[in-house]
Formats: sequence, C-alpha cells, structure tokens
Amino acid sequence: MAEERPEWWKTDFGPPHYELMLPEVLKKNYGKWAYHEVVKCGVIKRVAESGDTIYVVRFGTPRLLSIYTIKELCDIADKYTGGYLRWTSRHNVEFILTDESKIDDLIKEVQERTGFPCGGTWDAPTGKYALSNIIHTQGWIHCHTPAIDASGIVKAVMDELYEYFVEMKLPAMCRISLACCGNMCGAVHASDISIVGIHRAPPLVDDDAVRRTCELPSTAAACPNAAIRIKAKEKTVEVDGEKCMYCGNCYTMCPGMPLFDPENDGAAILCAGKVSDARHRPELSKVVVPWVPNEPPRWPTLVSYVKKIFLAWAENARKHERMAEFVERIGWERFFDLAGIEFTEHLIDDFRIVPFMYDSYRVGTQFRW
Amino acid sequence: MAEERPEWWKTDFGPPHYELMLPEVLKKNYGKWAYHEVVKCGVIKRVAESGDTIYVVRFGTPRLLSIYTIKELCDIADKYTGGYLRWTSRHNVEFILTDESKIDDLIKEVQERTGFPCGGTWDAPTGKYALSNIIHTQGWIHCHTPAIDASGIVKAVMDELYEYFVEMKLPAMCRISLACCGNMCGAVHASDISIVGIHRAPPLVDDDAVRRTCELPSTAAACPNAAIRIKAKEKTVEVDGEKCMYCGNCYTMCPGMPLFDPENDGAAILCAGKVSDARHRPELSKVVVPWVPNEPPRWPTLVSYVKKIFLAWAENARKHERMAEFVERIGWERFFDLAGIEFTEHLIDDFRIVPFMYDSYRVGTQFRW
Amino acid sequence: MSETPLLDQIPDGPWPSFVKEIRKTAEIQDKLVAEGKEIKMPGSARGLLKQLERSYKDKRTHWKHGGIVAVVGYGGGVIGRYSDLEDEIPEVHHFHTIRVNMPAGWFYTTKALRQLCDAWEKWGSGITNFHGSTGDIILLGTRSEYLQPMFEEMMRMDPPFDIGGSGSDLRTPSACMGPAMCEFACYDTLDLCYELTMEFQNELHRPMWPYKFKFKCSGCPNDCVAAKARSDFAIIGTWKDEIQIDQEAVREYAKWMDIENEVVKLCPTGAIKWDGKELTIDNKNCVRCMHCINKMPKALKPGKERGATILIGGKAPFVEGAILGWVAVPFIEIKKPYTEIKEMAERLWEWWDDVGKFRERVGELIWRRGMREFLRVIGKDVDVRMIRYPRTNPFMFFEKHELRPSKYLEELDKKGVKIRSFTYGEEEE
Amino acid sequence: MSETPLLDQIPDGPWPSFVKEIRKTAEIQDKLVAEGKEIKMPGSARGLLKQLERSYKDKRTHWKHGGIVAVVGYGGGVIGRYSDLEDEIPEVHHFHTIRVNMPAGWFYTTKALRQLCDAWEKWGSGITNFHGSTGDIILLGTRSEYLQPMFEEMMRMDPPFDIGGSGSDLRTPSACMGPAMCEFACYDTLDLCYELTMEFQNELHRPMWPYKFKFKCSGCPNDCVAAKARSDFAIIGTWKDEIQIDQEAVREYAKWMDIENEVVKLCPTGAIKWDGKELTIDNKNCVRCMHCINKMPKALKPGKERGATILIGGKAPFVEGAILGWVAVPFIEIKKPYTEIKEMAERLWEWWDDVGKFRERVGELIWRRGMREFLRVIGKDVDVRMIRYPRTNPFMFFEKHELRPSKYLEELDKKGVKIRSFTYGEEEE
Ligand code: SRM
Ligand code: SRM
Ligand code: SRM
Ligand code: SRM
Ligand code: SF4
Ligand code: SF4
Ligand code: SF4
Ligand code: SF4
Ligand code: SF4
Ligand code: SF4
Ligand code: SF4
Ligand code: SF4
Repeated sequence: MAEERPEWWKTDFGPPHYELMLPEVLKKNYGKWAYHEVVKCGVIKRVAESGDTIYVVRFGTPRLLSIYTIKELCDIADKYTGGYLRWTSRHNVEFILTDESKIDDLIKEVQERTGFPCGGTWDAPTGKYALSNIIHTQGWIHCHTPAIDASGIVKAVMDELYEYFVEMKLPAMCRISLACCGNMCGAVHASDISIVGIHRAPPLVDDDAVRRTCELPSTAAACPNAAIRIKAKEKTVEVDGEKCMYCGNCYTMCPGMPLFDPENDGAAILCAGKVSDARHRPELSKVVVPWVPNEPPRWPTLVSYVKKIFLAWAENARKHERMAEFVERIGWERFFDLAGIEFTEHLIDDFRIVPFMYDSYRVGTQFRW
Repeated sequence: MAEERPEWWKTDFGPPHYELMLPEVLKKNYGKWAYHEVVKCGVIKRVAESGDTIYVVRFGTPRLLSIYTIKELCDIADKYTGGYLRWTSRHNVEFILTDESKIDDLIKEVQERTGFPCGGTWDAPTGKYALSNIIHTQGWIHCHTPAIDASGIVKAVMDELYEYFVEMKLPAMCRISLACCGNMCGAVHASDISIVGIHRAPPLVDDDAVRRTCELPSTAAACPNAAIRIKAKEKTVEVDGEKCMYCGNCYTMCPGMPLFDPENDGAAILCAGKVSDARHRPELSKVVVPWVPNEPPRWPTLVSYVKKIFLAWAENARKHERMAEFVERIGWERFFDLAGIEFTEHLIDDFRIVPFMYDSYRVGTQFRW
Repeated sequence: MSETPLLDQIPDGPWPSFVKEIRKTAEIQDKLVAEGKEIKMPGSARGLLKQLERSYKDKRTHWKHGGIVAVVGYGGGVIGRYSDLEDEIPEVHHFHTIRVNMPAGWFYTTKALRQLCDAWEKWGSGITNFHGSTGDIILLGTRSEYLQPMFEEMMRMDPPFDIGGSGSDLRTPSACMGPAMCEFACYDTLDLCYELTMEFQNELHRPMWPYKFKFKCSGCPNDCVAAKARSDFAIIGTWKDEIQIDQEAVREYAKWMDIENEVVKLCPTGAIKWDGKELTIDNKNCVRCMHCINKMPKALKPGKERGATILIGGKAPFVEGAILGWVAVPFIEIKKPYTEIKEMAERLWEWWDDVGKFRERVGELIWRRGMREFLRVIGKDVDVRMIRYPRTNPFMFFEKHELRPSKYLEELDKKGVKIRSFTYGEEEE
Repeated sequence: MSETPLLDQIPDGPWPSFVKEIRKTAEIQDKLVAEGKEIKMPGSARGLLKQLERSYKDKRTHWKHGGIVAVVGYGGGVIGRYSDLEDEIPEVHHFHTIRVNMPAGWFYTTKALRQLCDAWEKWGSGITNFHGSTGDIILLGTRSEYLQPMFEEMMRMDPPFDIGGSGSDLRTPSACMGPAMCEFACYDTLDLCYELTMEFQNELHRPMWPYKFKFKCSGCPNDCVAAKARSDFAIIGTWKDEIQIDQEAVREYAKWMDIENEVVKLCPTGAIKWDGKELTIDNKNCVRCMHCINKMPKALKPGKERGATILIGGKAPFVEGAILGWVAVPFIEIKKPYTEIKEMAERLWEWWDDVGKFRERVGELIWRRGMREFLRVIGKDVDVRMIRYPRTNPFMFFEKHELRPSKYLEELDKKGVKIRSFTYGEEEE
C-alpha cells in the first residue's frame, strides 16, 4: 500500500557511485597504475603508466569523529586536493595530492587543526613498516554487550605505541584489532595482536525481564553449551553455571540475561593471526593472555601485556616476518619466554567442538626446551 | 570360588621376560650400542661401545606363517645364531649373527628353505632406503567385517614393488599399510601409502537376526550418523540409506546388519601420513583414491593405483623426503597431476564433525596452476 | 570539579582522542544552539560523555538492547539503542545509530561529506564513526522520531546517500581502493562492489534470511579489506598465468635490495631464482602469494590472465569457532555485468533460505551439509585447490549413480532403503 | 581341476605367499595325521583354503561374528569366529584365534618358539600370524573346546606363555627393540613394557573398561612401534639437554656426506650450523626430531638428560576421526619401578571408568571433558609443549578461585548459581 510520496522520494537507490567521488587524476589513470613508493612515513607516491604522479598522505584518526572535525578535514581537502579525500580500511584518512611541494604544508595543517598524526604506511621494498591504526568496535560508547570499552583502550594502546605509527621501524606488518565482546565485530580473529572483551561469570537471570521480554525456547536454544533450562511453570529460565562459558549468546537473544560483572569482566589478548596471503597463508589469532581486568581510564595492565607481546616480536623478528611467521619459526615455547608471559591451562582449547581444538594439540614429540 | 587346580596351574603370569630371549651379546651390550651401519640391503652391522659387533639380517615374511615354517626358521637360527631370532614391528624376521662370514650362507639358506627375501632395511646416513613389509590385517582369512581381503592384496602389491624391498633405491622411508575395514587395525591412518577396505552401501537389515541377536538401543546408538531408527513394534530397526556412510559400526554391534555388496565393496587409497618425528611432525594419511573394486585374486586396478602413487613420489622426491614432506613441497595440485589420478568430490571431507574437516579446507589464496 | 574526571585522563598522550571529538561536538553544539541553530538533539554529545564517565566508573556498559527501529520501507540499517540511565541522562535516552552505505573504496568529495555532516548536525548527535568495521558510515546517536527525517534528507542530497545493512540481511559490501589507486588490482573491486550493492538492494534493506551475509572485494591476495576473515563471500583478485617480469627493473632493485634473502628465500615455495642478472620464476610452482610482487612493484606484476578466487564462510567465532573463508571457486573471471557471481550468490541464498537454520551463517551451513551439496548448489566443479589436504577419514558418501548394479542393491531396493542421490535444481529441467 | 583356482594364482610373483604357508601346513598335517600324530584340527588348514577360495569367488567374507569364548579365569585374549559355510566346510566351523602375549621387542629363543609351534600343531590349525598388529602372536583358528587345553599347555612351557588382550581391556603393550640393539634408545623400552604388562595383568586379562586401552613404548622420536598413531598411551623416548657431538666423527662423515644439504638444510628449525670443521647445534632451538642423529649415528647422540614424552589418545578413526596421540606430558623421567607412569595410568583409568561412555576411548573422553580436567586427573601441570598453538576462540572456562570477589558473584550465589570448580581426587585429603 504505497502512501502518497513526494516526488523526490526514493528507495533502494544505493550508495553514491564511486566515480562521482574520484578526482580527475584517478579517473584518468583508473586501472593503469604502474607502481608506488613510500616517500616517507605517511606519504605514498603513486605513478601511473601515463606518467601522472600522485602523493597519498595518510593520517591516523580516532575513528570516532565529530562532524566538525570532518568539516575541517573537508576544508583542508578543498585547499589542497581540489575537494577529494578518502578513508582507508583501517580508519585512517588520506589526502590525494598532485603537487609534491604541498605535502609538508598539508601535514602541518592537518596536525595543527585536528591533531591527527601523519604515518601508518609501510614499504615492502625497503622492508620498513609502520604500525597502522587499530580496527575496533563500539564498547561502552554504544553497545549493549561489551565486556570492555573500545575507544578508551585503543587510545591507551596507541599512545604507548605512537612512535611506531609515525616512523616505519617495524620489521614487518603488524595489525592490532580490538573487539569489545565475543561477537568480534572486527578482524580480531585474524590479527597480529588482538584484544577481545570477555565476561567471566554466568548471566544473572532477571526473571521479571525474562517474562516480559524473552521467548523462552529461542533463549535456551541460543546457548552453545546447553546450559539453559526452561522453568516452564515459572515462565523463566535457569542457568547451569558450571556449563556456562559466559559467551553472552543468551543475552543477545534475551535482555533478561545480563552478565556484567565489573570485577570479572575484562579482556583476553590474542596474537599471531593474519589475513594476507603474503608468504604465509592466513591464520586465526591465538589466545595468549586469558584475562586482564578492566582498568579504566588507561588500562595499564592490558597495555603492558600488549607492549610485551609487541616488543617480543618487533625486537626479534626478521624482515617481513609477521607475528604468525615469527612464532612459527621460534616456536610457542620460546615466544612465551620472550614475551615474558605465562602459559596457562586456559590457553589449551577445550571448547566443545572436538576435533577443532584437537588440531591445536601437538602430535609428535618435536619441542624446544 | 577357586576350583582344585593342578600344581602347575598359573594365572596372570605374563609374557616371558625379555631377558630370557636375548643372546649373550645383546645382554652384555644392553643399552651400550655405539652405532650401526647398513652393510647391504637387509644386513645391519651394529657395534657396541665394548667393540662387540653383530650383524642383523632381515627377511620379509608374509606374516601369516605355518608353524612348520617357524620351525624351519628355528632350525636356521640354531645353526647360525645359537638359537635366537626376532621379528620386527613390521612382520620381518631378523637373525642376529656375530660372525660376519656367515651372512651370505644364512641368506642363501633362508631363501632356499622359506623363499623369504633378504632386504627391507634403510640407511639414513647414505640416504638409501628400501621399502619394508606391509603392515596388514585379517581380511577374508579371519574377520567378519572386511570389505576387502588383506593378505591377497599385500601379496599383489609386494610382488609389484618387490625390487624396492631387496634394493635400497628409494629416496626416503616409505611405509605401506593395509586395513580391511574402517576399524583400521593397523597404522593405515598414518602411513605413506595405505589401503583401506570400505563398504559403499547401507546395511541390509536381517529382521530375524536382529530380533534374535541384537539389543536395539545399543545398535541404534552405534550409528555415528543417527541413520538407524528403532521399529519398536516389529522389534527390529530400519536404516535411512541417505544418511548412512556404510561404516559398519552397527554391524559390529549387531550381526543382523550385514553390509556386504561384492560389487560395491572395495578399497580406498590414502597417502602422505607418517609417524616418526624425523624432520616433519607426524601426520594423518589422506584419501586420494575414493574407491577401487575388489578384483581377486590379483587386484590389478588397486595395484596400479598404488604403483602410480608410489612412483610419483619415488621418482620425484628429494633425499629423505617422505611422502608427506614431498606433497608439502610440491602441493596437492601437482601431486594429483604427477600421480595421474583424479581429484574427486569424495576427497573433500564432509564427515559430520564440523571443524575437523574444515581444517583441511584451504584458507587463503595460495595455489599452483 | 570536572563532571568527567576519568574521561579527562583520556586525552593524555599523543594519539588523537575520541573524548576530544565528543567534547568538541558538545562545545560547538552548545554554541550553535545558543545561536539558535536548529539542532534536534542538543546536549546529546555532552550526555554521551556523562554516560561514558559512568561506564568508566562502573566498569560496565549502560546501554540496553534496542527495540526494532527503522525507516519507512526498510527493515535494517538502524541499530536501536536506549540508555539505562534515562532518568539521569535523558539526552541519550534514545541513541540509535544509522548505518549509511559508503561509496565503494571510501572515496569522498568534500561536498558529499558536508551534506551528511550538516544533516547529522540537525537530526543527530553530531558524532560519527568513519567507518564502522563493516565499512558503513556510522551516524552515532539519534532518537526514533528523527530517523525518518534524517533519511529523507539523505535522499535529497546530491548525490543521495542510502542506508546500509543490519540484521539478517545482506550487509553493506565493501572493497579495497583497487584500480583507483593500486597497481596490484587484478579486477575492478570498486565496480564489482557497486554493482553487487545495486543488484541486491532488496536483500540489503529487507532482512529475510536466516542470518547476516557479507560480501567483500579485495583486488589481490594482499586482501586489504580483510575479506577472507570477515565476509561470507570474499572475492579476492588473482591470476593464473605467469608473473610479468621487467628484468631491467629487477636489476635496478638489485642495486640496493638483497634479492636473495628478501625475495628468493622468502618465496613460500622456493619458486624464484636470481642469478644476479635475471630473475626467473617457476610459475608452475608459484602459489600467487604476492610477496615478490610486493617487494618489487616496479619490476613484477601479476599475470595477464586475471580473475578472482571466491572464498566462502569467513566470520566471527560464534557459535562454532571463528572461520577464515575457504576456497569455493579457485578461479573465476570477473567481467561486467558479473552475472556469474550474482547468480552464484543467488543460488547460495536460495539454498540457505531453504535449509539454513535460524542464526546459521552460510559457512556453518556448508559445514553441516557438506561441500558436495554446496558445489551442486553453486553449479561448480570440484577442484583440488579447494582443500589444504584431502580428507583423512574414509567416511565418504556415494550416490546411487556411482554404484555398480548388484543383487545387494536390488535387495536394498526391495526393502525400500533409499540410496543418497543429490541433485540440486534439477526440478527446473 | 584345482579346488582353488583363484588362490592358485596367488603364489605368482616373488613375494612370499601366504597361500603357500597355508597349503604347506595342510600338506604336512595330512601326512602327520596319516602317520597317526595327535592333531585335533586335522584338515582345518585345507578348510581355510576352501573357505578363502569361496571368498575370492564371492568377493566377501564368510566369517560370522564370534560369540563369547575364553579360557578359564580370563575375559579376553580369544577372538571367537565361526564360518557361515559350516555345512560345506565343517573343518573351520569354529575358527577362534588366541592372542599370545609376545616377549617385549619380539625376541625369541628357538626353544620357546618350538614349544608354541608344537602345542599349536596339536590344538589348533597350525597357522599363525607373526605378529598381530597390536604385537601379539596370533594363533589362527581352533575350536572352543581346545582353547583351554592349549592355554594349559602354554602354562607349562618353559618359559610359559600367557594370553594377550582383547575386548574392553588393556591390550598387550609393545615396545621397540630399544636398548637391546639400538643406540638411540633414550630409556629401557623392553623393561618398561614388561613391567607395565606385569603390573597390569588384571587389567589385561579382564575386560572391565568402557573400551580398549593400549600402551606402546618407543625408545626415541623415530617411534619404531608407531606408538603415536596406535596407542592410547604412547611413551616415546626423548631428551632435554644438548645433543652429544663427536666432532671428529662428524669430520669423518663430512668426507663423503653432503652435511650442508642433507643435515643442516633438513633440520626443521634451522638449528644446525656446519662450517666445514665444526658442527654446532643451537639446542634452544632444536626440537628433538632425530634427523641429524639418524644421519650421523657415529657422531651424534641424544643428550644425557633422558626421559620420555607421553602422548595420549592415538587411535583408529571410529567414531570421531582418527587421532594421532597428542602430548600430555612433554617430559617425564623413566625410572624403575616406573611408579609415576603406573600411577598416571591408574588415575586415568579410574576417571575413564567413572565418566567415560561405552565405547569411548580415553582420547575421545579428553576431547569431551577438556584437557584441564585431564591434567588434574593425572596430576600434571600444563605446559606450552602440549599444544601446536594456543586456542583460537576465547571460550574459556574460569573456576571459582580464579574470579575476583564481587557483588555480582554474591548475587549469583544468592540465586543458587554454581560456578565451575574442578578438583580431582581432593576428597581423599
Ligand atoms: C589503503 C589500504 C587499502 C584501502 O583500500 O583502504 C591498503 C593499501 C596498501 N596495501 Fe594493504 N592496505 C590496507 C589494508 C590492508 C589490510 C587490511 C587490514 O589491515 O585490516 C591488509 C591485511 C592485513 C593482514 O594480513 O592481517 C593489508 C595487507 C597488505 C599487504 C600484505 C603484507 C604482509 O606482509 O602480510 C601488502 C603488501 C605489502 O607489504 O606491501 C599490502 C600492500 C598495500 C599497498 C602497498 C598496495 C599498493 O600497491 O598501493 C598499499 C599501501 C601501502 C602503504 O601504506 O604503504 N597490503 N592491507 C588499507 C590501509 C589500511 C591502513 O590504513 O593501514
Ligand atoms: C627393527 C625396527 C624396530 C623394531 O623394534 O622392530 C626398526 C629399526 C630401526 N629403525 Fe625404525 N624400525 C622399525 C620400525 C619403524 C617404524 C614403525 C613402522 O614402520 O610401522 C617407524 C615409523 C614409520 C613412520 O614414520 O611412518 C620407523 C621409523 C624410523 C625412522 C624415521 C625415518 C623417517 O625419515 O621418518 C628412523 C631414522 C632413520 O631413517 O634411520 C628409524 C631408524 C631405525 C634404526 C636405524 C634404528 C637403529 O639405530 O638401529 C633401525 C634399523 C634401520 C634399518 O632397517 O636399516 N626408524 N621405524 C622396525 C623395523 C620394521 C621393519 O621391519 O621395517
Ligand atoms: C557497528 C559495528 C562495530 C563497529 O563499531 O564498527 C558492529 C556492531 C554490532 N554488531 Fe557486529 N558490528 C560491526 C561489524 C561486525 C563485523 C566486521 C565486519 O563486518 O567486517 C563482524 C565480524 C564478521 C562477521 O560477520 O562474522 C561482526 C560480528 C557480529 C556478530 C557475530 C556474528 C557471528 O556470526 O558470529 C554479532 C552478533 C549478532 O549478529 O547477533 C554482531 C552484532 C552486533 C550488534 C548489532 C550487537 C548485537 O548483538 O545486536 C552491534 C551493535 C553495536 C552498536 O550498538 O552500534 N556483530 N560485526 C560494525 C558494523 C558497522 C558497519 O556497518 O560498518
Ligand atoms: C588381529 C588384529 C588385526 C591383525 O590382523 O593384526 C585385529 C583384529 C580385529 N580388530 Fe583391531 N585388530 C588388531 C589391531 C588393531 C589396531 C592396531 C594396534 O593395536 O596397534 C587397531 C588401531 C589402533 C586402535 O586401537 O585404535 C585396531 C582397531 C580396531 C577397532 C577400532 C577401534 C577404535 O577405537 O576405532 C576395532 C573395532 C572394535 O573394537 O569394535 C577393532 C576390532 C577388531 C576385531 C576384534 C573385529 C571386531 O569388530 O570385533 C578384529 C578381529 C579380527 C579377527 O577375526 O581376528 N580393531 N585393531 C590386530 C590385533 C592383533 C594383536 O593382538 O596383535
Ligand atoms: S564486539 Fe560485541 S560489544 Fe563490541 S560492538 Fe560488536 S557486538 Fe557490541
Ligand atoms: S552466556 Fe553463553 S554459555 Fe552461558 S548460558 Fe548464556 S548462552 Fe549459555
Ligand atoms: S580392519 Fe576391520 S576387517 Fe580388518 S581385521 Fe580389523 S576389524 Fe577386521
Ligand atoms: S553402516 Fe554406519 S552409518 Fe550406516 S547405519 Fe550402520 S552405523 Fe549407521
Ligand atoms: S588488496 Fe591488492 S589490489 Fe586491493 S589495495 Fe590491497 S594491494 Fe591493492
Ligand atoms: S608470488 Fe609468492 S609464490 Fe609466487 S613466485 Fe612470488 S613469492 Fe613465490
Ligand atoms: S624407536 Fe628409536 S630407540 Fe626404538 S628402535 Fe627405533 S630408533 Fe631405536
Ligand atoms: S634433532 Fe632435529 S631439530 Fe634437533 S638439531 Fe637435529 S635435525 Fe635439528
């Protein structure tokens, strides 16, 4: 039953066509780029077959942006790039210059007006890599299931690793990601280092809320561990705390099952995942620190673990050797030594799906001592 | 309630102590061997720290032995080794000589009296390897569940590969194994090449036999695929042929569920497993030929597949490179090419246990073309 | 004393501060409101700070589940969100986000961005995420009653912006910059992304599947949008023929690059040889990993027979554990109008709709039903490149047509036992 | 025409023929019977040939399930077997096998063997397997009524032979030749095998567990009894300190061996260096794979701090897929009287008996209950060497004592929600 619509009314019209968003030089050389070179950290020179040359200048952002900051970025783009800019897949913003001589002014202006640092690039030919931005999620800013904040931890970690963003002094690519709960809205399951929020206690059933807001069968069915029993008479559910793994799947289905414990929520730290196929096939990240507490506003314990892991790799890896490749070479036993972290029982997979975890067990007797 | 027992009556007395079975020279040098050298195919020289030297001479056997053959072996042992002999973990028989000059006579005598070939050794220092005997199982000689014979196939395969047993001309160790059904009574799940009997049609329920000999709940429970439904009224069971994977687990529990189809039983061929930790960690074998028919008495199709796989490896592998290592280097795409066998849908794991099979899927985009 | 003593510690340190962004929004809006500007959510940025401060103190979220909120005609694209501190902080009682479908590759004109900002200044909190991790522009925080006017304003922009995906629908597809700026792109990621988005507008806007579904397009195996890990259907550029080599340029690199150690030795299959003068690649043995090309962009280029690999199933860990997408089609040509890919997706969805369970991603469905059935569904042949290694168990299924006629089968037939025989879409013939 | 036209084709070819073995038995026994020798199963070898010929013709087995047959006082060690051609071939109507526990390492005196052969000539078919794939001597084929007299004869031999395992019991443990002949043995495999066999005679002879259980002992990681693949509890010799190097002997090898390509380059971790004069090993990086030692037995030896790795769970594919044993204890000293290993096995069995399901091997039980519980059971600490890589999902369990006190936990407590807390064997204290 279509209502009367104004003539400008549209539906399913989709995003703006990308061509509308491309500066002339990109349209002209579309698909005809010859090569690139990283001029300095944050500045990529791209040369087309036609000989046309552009300079892409990259800046880190906090991802959460005020519209007023975006407008400032627009002002700068108007001034330097004819009104074009883009974001990267890791929340960095890029300006596309054609005039090499304006690079330094642009950098200066962006930094003065927004405080955004220039950097985050890497250069495979010379084997020099900067750290890029942290892919992350909502946290306490917006989501209803987080076990940790997102932006606050990202800020604390990036403050600590800042020098690696603005200088290309890492031996290989390193991607850090964060997700505030096990839903993992981000690439944390395949990152060099990742931080994921975890709960550690079973849901505390709010019987009233359950009665009001939840469908019992689908709530019980949501539990991967069959830890939820329907109490049909009382029209509510009961959790077997010994079976529960605090995943929050039930809470996603039913608001009557919150599981927030400020003292016991916190983060697990994973590492040695990757996505690219460069040299080594993609790999999932592995949990190396089972839990660190929530310590807002600066999460010192978490930051120190991340740094230990980061440095164990950064200081010992070979050129082009990502975390996954590094650990493959030196072995997990050596990795835990180098990072100075403890291997605990939690790190052995015991999730119910049998042979998956088994794949991580060692068969054979090859060890380092 | 102990009955009256004769005075020689014993129980739980265990196997003979191994020391009783060792020749003096082994007892004397027990745990004090210095090194070994393969003198020629089938003959291993072992030198103790004391300087004592023995020559271990190895012969292939069909495993199934007549007591009269064993007695002949005993006669020979009495003559050459002072009455001692041993079997290896792969069904070969070994004589332990102390007098080097008797080696050739021994070999001659064993061959003349038993027809057993001298060989099956390997020599890592020079990187020369003979093929050893095939670990195998009962087949039609004795078992109630086989989908193939055991000894007959072993004979046909070893006849074909005989030259590799008597000469050390392989680049690395190669272990062939056979099991006549999915119970896999042998190391076929971790062999360089293995042959395993498979059924291909669901059980044909013999209602009478089921009623007479089977417990219905445990029969139904035996099915990994929940393909068996109890027909309580009829006191029998029914099989959902579309769910059945012909594993025969139900038949093990219940004689009323035979699944022998002479035309459709046959063998799958696996390869690239290993057990030792030498260089590469142990690996499971992988199915590379889903099915070949039963063709007694000489199984020509099966033998030709085994030979193709064997030669693809033997002719292209590097020194010390076992099948698993070889395939790892050249890739499965090249392996199927080289062996001239077809990759079929059956070879992709789809057994119900989810992430196990998934581990075998490729993530990433690294391929050879 | 400050109302936000904990948040006040955030801006410390050199990395740009999100608190500063929120505070800046709050301060400017206060001023604008004072100036009489029409701002529907005045004080919401400040409210957000207050609520966040409470979270920092309480070490837990104060957001509740959202109910169903949407714009007219669409089922997805808005995440409903309510504060559990509504009495204390009414400014953020409603705080829904709108997902706005970004242009492919995240390229913008300042004009387009300014329009969005202006509208969001009026109808929302003035706070955004550039971008959400699926790729959308995230407009963070507005009330239910402003969703529709905001969307109507988006319709009227030049160019107009549409809403992205959420819920059990197609999610906003994304793409790496590809041919717009990258010399490695093996197909046109931006165009494919745009065309898929346009073709499947209905699927994107009206949740009707068992669960969510994501496309991501990367121009080469470097995978700069992490498609392999984060999309149910990843389209990764690759090539089949020989890597293109400019020997002169290689020699240029050799002047300062340690080709032996950094290229030859790091090739995962040892396919490269360098004799000081010429670089040779055993392309039969190359696995298209990109490393050598990444190292020498001036000298090496992907081959000329280009296309893409389709990987299926990538997703986060709930419930069966995280999945890295696996190879469903090792090589496919990517040619406008992309009919093959579109049809493949449609067949997959039809099947998923048919046999998928509630909240079962396609990857999990394929795990449950088997690759064989999946291949029939998408109408593709099996290829050894789909696997890392062949199966390790002999628990294979055989279909009726694969069996030899036999008495035994006749008897099974008499007993009424059916033999598996899977054919998809045959009814249609 | 021959009665066995198909089997007649078997002896073709150079490999020794099992048909010849059966035929030889048949022929000799015919003669002996004619000579009046006491042979209880006359014609059974010939019967076996006939039945096998039928199988070759029909392409299927003609053996039926065995009922329960045993010797007095024992529950296992005999596999009952009946022919479905009993009317046609009554000689093999009963054709049970006896599993005889071999001496560790399969060393024999001719005297011991002859005694066995003589007894089997009288009470059985005269056909054997040397050996079964678990390691037993397999006496192939006798009737129920001869089992007991055969066993009684075995008791009276010098030395006596006992019966091995079958059914849901401990199976006959086996061992590589180890220190008896091999220079690589890191512990005394024969002795450990013997001692385990003797300690657990009851477990071996009286099936009383959920399923079977196998021990296998290999003296070093070469694993010459395939223990890692074929035993629930594999004991594999290894060492912790430095590989012993005799540099002089290395130089001897260097005269003809390509050490660089065949040793240094094949070390899986690149731990070896060879400068033409001296071989150095970075033992921190060595994974004890044996390759270099295998290559140069005169020059290299395992270290002096020797012991074993325990791997758990190895088994065939039913039902959850084949398992290669995985590391449960990376290093354990192996010292007579082997108390630690024995106690570990006992605790494992006790737990398995307690919580194991019917036909569930210990490996599958551990999969089901988790390594954590298993470690408590065997009383061992966790070690990173148990895994190839840490878990990829964050679905960890935490126990009560690991949590911080909190209001939330108090409320859970009030609601009666129990928090996991696993302690094994604590009751005893
Ligand atoms: C801009 C961006 C694409 C986009 O459309 O937004 C991009 C751009 C480039 N990537 Fe990327 N990658 C981008 C995200 C990624 C991602 C995705 C991610 O991080 O989530 C990956 C996969 C990460 C992973 O594997 O976990 C990625 C893995 C690579 C690799 C593989 C490196 C490796 O050793 O694994 C290369 C090759 C290389 O080293 O040059 C690469 C190469 C490149 C090149 C050199 C391609 C080219 O020829 O221009 C580009 C610039 C390099 C530089 O910064 O100096 N890009 N690149 C993304 C920038 C994100 C950022 O702001 O940091
Ligand atoms: C006699 C026997 C042990 C026994 O107690 O019976 C034995 C004896 C030796 N093995 Fe073994 N292995 C024996 C079964 C095995 C098995 C088990 C099996 O095949 O089921 C394996 C594991 C197979 C696997 O990984 O699939 C095995 C894997 C090795 C290896 C590892 C080779 C590799 O590259 O993976 C070595 C090292 C080597 O190459 O010398 C080895 C080395 C040796 C040495 C050199 C040890 C020594 O110092 O004496 C022995 C003789 C070598 C020769 O024949 O030239 N032995 N060896 C077994 C002979 C079986 C046969 O008749 O062929
Ligand atoms: C906004 C965003 C995070 C961000 O800060 O960027 C996000 C936010 C939420 N995600 Fe997500 N997901 C977001 C990208 C992802 C990604 C990454 C991606 O798409 O590349 C993933 C992992 C990839 C995948 O699809 O598996 C992801 C995996 C999930 C899951 C787990 C799905 C699964 O199959 O395991 C859930 C749970 C669910 O759907 O119920 C989820 C659910 C949610 C919900 C809707 C919470 C819920 O349980 O209902 C979150 C709303 C937060 C809020 O209040 O705004 N989100 N979510 C991302 C979407 C922005 C955008 O459109 O651009
Ligand atoms: C005789 C022997 C094969 C041979 O020819 O050598 C054998 C024969 C049988 N095995 Fe086995 N198994 C024999 C070694 C093995 C091995 C190898 C080993 O022990 O090293 C395995 C694989 C390792 C393992 O334990 O997993 C093995 C895995 C099985 C299985 C599968 C068990 C599983 O958990 O998957 C079964 C099925 C069962 O137990 O019901 C089985 C069952 C059987 C039965 C009893 C048939 C049955 O279903 O009841 C077979 C009796 C055959 C017969 O008529 O004589 N047999 N069986 C081996 C024992 C001889 C001996 O004592 O020395
Ligand atoms: S990871 Fe979890 S808490 Fe964070 S935004 Fe996604 S669903 Fe919300
Ligand atoms: S939190 Fe997860 S494991 Fe616990 S009851 Fe809820 S759904 Fe089940
Ligand atoms: S593999 Fe199967 S058929 Fe062969 S002996 Fe073992 S149980 Fe019997
Ligand atoms: S053969 Fe296996 S899958 Fe088929 S019904 Fe029997 S137990 Fe089930
Ligand atoms: S994925 Fe490949 S084509 Fe796309 S931006 Fe990255 S390197 Fe370039
Ligand atoms: S693309 Fe990768 S695999 Fe191919 S030659 Fe280059 S480095 Fe080797
Ligand atoms: S396992 Fe080791 S110790 Fe035992 S025989 Fe083999 S090489 Fe020797
Ligand atoms: S034992 Fe293996 S890992 Fe250790 S140094 Fe020798 S070859 Fe290398």
